[in-house]
Amino acid sequence: MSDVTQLIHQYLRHNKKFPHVFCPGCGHGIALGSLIRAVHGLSLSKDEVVVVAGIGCSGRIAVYVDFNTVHTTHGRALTFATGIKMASPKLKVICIMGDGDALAIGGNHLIHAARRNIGIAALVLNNNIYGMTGGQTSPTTPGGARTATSPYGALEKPFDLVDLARAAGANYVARGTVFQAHLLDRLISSAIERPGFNLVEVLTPCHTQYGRKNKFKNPVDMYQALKHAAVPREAWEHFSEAERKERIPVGVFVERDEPGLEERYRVMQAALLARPKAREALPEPNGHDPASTKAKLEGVES
Amino acid sequence: MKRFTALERFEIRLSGLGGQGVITLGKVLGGALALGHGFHVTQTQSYGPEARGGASRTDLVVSTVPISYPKAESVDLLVALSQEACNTYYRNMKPRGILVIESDLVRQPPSNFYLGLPFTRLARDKIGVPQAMNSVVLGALTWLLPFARQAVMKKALAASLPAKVLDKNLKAFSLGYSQAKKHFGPPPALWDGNGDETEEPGD
Amino acid sequence: MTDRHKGLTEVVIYPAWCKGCGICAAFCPEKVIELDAEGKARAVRQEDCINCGFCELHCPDFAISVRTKEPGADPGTPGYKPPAKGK
Amino acid sequence: MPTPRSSRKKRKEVFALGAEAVAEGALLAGCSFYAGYPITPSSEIMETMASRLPRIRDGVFLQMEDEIASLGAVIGASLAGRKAMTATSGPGFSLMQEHIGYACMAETPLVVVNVMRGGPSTGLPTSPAQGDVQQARWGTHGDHSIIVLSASDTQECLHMTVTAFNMAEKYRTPVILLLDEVTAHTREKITLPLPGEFEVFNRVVPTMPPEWYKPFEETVRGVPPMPPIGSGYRFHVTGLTHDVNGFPTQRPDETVDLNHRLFRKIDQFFHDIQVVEEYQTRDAEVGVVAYGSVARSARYAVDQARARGIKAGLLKLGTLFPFPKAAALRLLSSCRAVIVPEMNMGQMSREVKRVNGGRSSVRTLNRVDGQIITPSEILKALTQV
Repeated sequence: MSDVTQLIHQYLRHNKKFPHVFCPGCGHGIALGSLIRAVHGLSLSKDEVVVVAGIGCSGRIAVYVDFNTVHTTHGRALTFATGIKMASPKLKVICIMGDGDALAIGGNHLIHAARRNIGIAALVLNNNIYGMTGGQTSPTTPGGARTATSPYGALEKPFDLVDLARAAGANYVARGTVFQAHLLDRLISSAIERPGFNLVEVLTPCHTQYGRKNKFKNPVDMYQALKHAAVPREAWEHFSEAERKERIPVGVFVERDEPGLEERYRVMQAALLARPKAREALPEPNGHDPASTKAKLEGVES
Repeated sequence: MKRFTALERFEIRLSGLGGQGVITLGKVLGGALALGHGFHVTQTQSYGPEARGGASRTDLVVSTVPISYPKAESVDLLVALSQEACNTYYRNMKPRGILVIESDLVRQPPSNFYLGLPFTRLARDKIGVPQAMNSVVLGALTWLLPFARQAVMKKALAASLPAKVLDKNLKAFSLGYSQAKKHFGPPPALWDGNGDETEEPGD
Repeated sequence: MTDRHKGLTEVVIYPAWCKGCGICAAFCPEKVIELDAEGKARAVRQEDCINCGFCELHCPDFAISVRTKEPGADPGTPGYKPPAKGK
Repeated sequence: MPTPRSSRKKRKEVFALGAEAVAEGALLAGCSFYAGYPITPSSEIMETMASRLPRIRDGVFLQMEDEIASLGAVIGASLAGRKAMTATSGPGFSLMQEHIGYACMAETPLVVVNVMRGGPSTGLPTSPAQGDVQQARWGTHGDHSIIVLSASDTQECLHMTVTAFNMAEKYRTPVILLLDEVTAHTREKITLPLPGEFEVFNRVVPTMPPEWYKPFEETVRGVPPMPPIGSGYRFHVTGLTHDVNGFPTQRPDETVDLNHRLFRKIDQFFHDIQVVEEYQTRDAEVGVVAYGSVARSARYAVDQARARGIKAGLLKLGTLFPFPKAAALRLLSSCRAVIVPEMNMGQMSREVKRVNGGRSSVRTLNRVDGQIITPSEILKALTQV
């Protein structure tokens, strides 16, 4: 088991200040470790990996890793990532978002990235709260939970990210937790390796903003709860309604094998480039081919 | 062959209903005058939420010198393919401008001085393709415009069409040209003094 | 879980990086780690470590390293070899 | 500025829309990435790129889910080394402001073409207007420097797009090209330049070993070199205020250095960035300052005024921001009155008045009814001052 941390240290930026900015017990650090182990396990070079992050606590992950890193705007990480992937398909693009980031302000980008099946590994670090801005309700805050903007309990129904991504057409959808780090390593590794849009929801506790307001004494309490709640998808499917209460299925939910947008684009482009007259100055209206007209014209011209 | 040495701001407005091919007609006419004849041409069009059946219009400014203002201000030639278009744009005409109408669709011409042909009927009955109506108009305008050359127009029309509808449209063009020749009379008499024209034998 | 035998590994903790969340101490199956007076993790029962690696994997601050005991393995000791640079 | 070089090869002429000329200019400038969202009256630019880019090696065209996403993808592509652009109109331009700011902060070269329409809000979707002039300058939050260009005819659409790309790459900045409906939708004969006929500026990439590269370091020009993602220069890009390594900082000394450099890299090259055309201004007694399609009307009006014995002259602005102060002052100093006709309530006249300092009498001529300002209106104003 040794050398895990030493390996991680090799991928951290040595000119950045550590410890990182995350609060004590924040799961984001564990998720970052999983990401590094997944990249290392796939033998990817640091140069071919791009980490694109949104805004929020999760967004700060990008600054610590020695890859190509882009810290974007709130909710829009997937749009930047889409541009990078289409411009340079050889790069492995990993997009890190939070729950508010990916599902509220960036919800539309998420469903469209999934629909396009663009070749991106999307990691949504779900801590059920807006952490960085002071603990406000997010689209995954459980019903009844107390937050800075739901002091009397959250009224809205939370998003099920797995269902959402599945319906939108993602190639691969999985859910893991930072408590089961080995499973998380495998899920993230698959998401990076596979073609198309691959999403991993990572359940990660936020004690500072969520736990304290919702009767968790300390970070350890939250990890205990996570340990209890997370059950493998296969087992969960056989649970009764009562057993499912307070439980969250983890594992792989969708495994499709459709080519990514960048690959489909490449195929279309290759076909177009193989055609003669691909480099006309301006497109002829109505898809008209000047060569065939010329022959006809010669017959009618007086 | 007709040649023009100087032409300053000759303004054409083509108008009618959406779906009549007015904009396409403007593009072909403008393209031919600009590229084939070497004039300065601007073609603009009214954009609107106009589906088939709505109003449609395009303006062309033709000149031998660079054009500053690209829209028509006082129209030399108004082509109205619907009553509504004729009513709307007649007031934008120059005092000695020429009005060409679709004589079946414009039942109440605003003036006694106009040139009319049943373009749609000609396309439908003589060509068998009502959609080729705008090619009939193009043929007629080619006869009418003293600076337009038939071969160049035909070539531009051909270059803008998909191969499968080419023959019918070229026939429609020739029909429009011959009908205009028969019914409109010789162009120089129509355009008294608009531009410096020199007739050369061999047209 | 390569080696479940006790006493073959040691738990190295970087106090400067530890934020004292207590995850390592709470979940260590052999209670090797405790929080000290400052609230930082300390390996108090090194000899009981079974090399399960939980603390190392779950330390959010990369402050714990579980290592196979061998001469020169520790920073600051003679013959210490830093790990090779990654790609 | 692109400088035509003489060539014996025959240039191709086409009868094209302003929008198509923009696309043509972009391709000549080396643009190989377009991401956009349909919106009237700019959609023809997008449609032309949709047709052209897939037929060019490495050309990428993407239709995104909205304008924010479009500019996000363009920034991503630019970071990956592409010359990239998008086009939009008023409402879409409002949405893009978030990422225009990001591109300023992260010094990402890109071109945004905005075919303006009337507003506020959805306004007049299909009518000409020039309502986004000040939005182009100040639309995104925070102090920032930016380059805003305009074009008035179809040939100029092509040239100005090349210029926009050149400036974007040269100064590592977003460049906004403002058009209006008339300019974008006028079909005219344009001459396609031959390959190599225009200066095309390509991005300066670092030439030192990666370990020594500082992505946001001060340089002589104020513009640090920029490597494409994946080329071995790994660094952090962020919209946060950052130090020379790209890492977020709140240190006052580093913050002020960054902000000052972002201004200075554009300010100190005013002479290169300012594109203006002076017409009949040498002996002018009354002047017109105009841009976009209104400049065409103004030129016609100046000719007509001269024919009536009025010594009129036109300053046509190619660059709107940084405001071409020197050229404006020349006109203001020599004319007793200067008219600024615009299809808005007076967005550029505000700049002219700002630099005037009592030199001349600045008159506005505004239309916000979705109609173009005609030559006769400008002529009338010229005869009345």
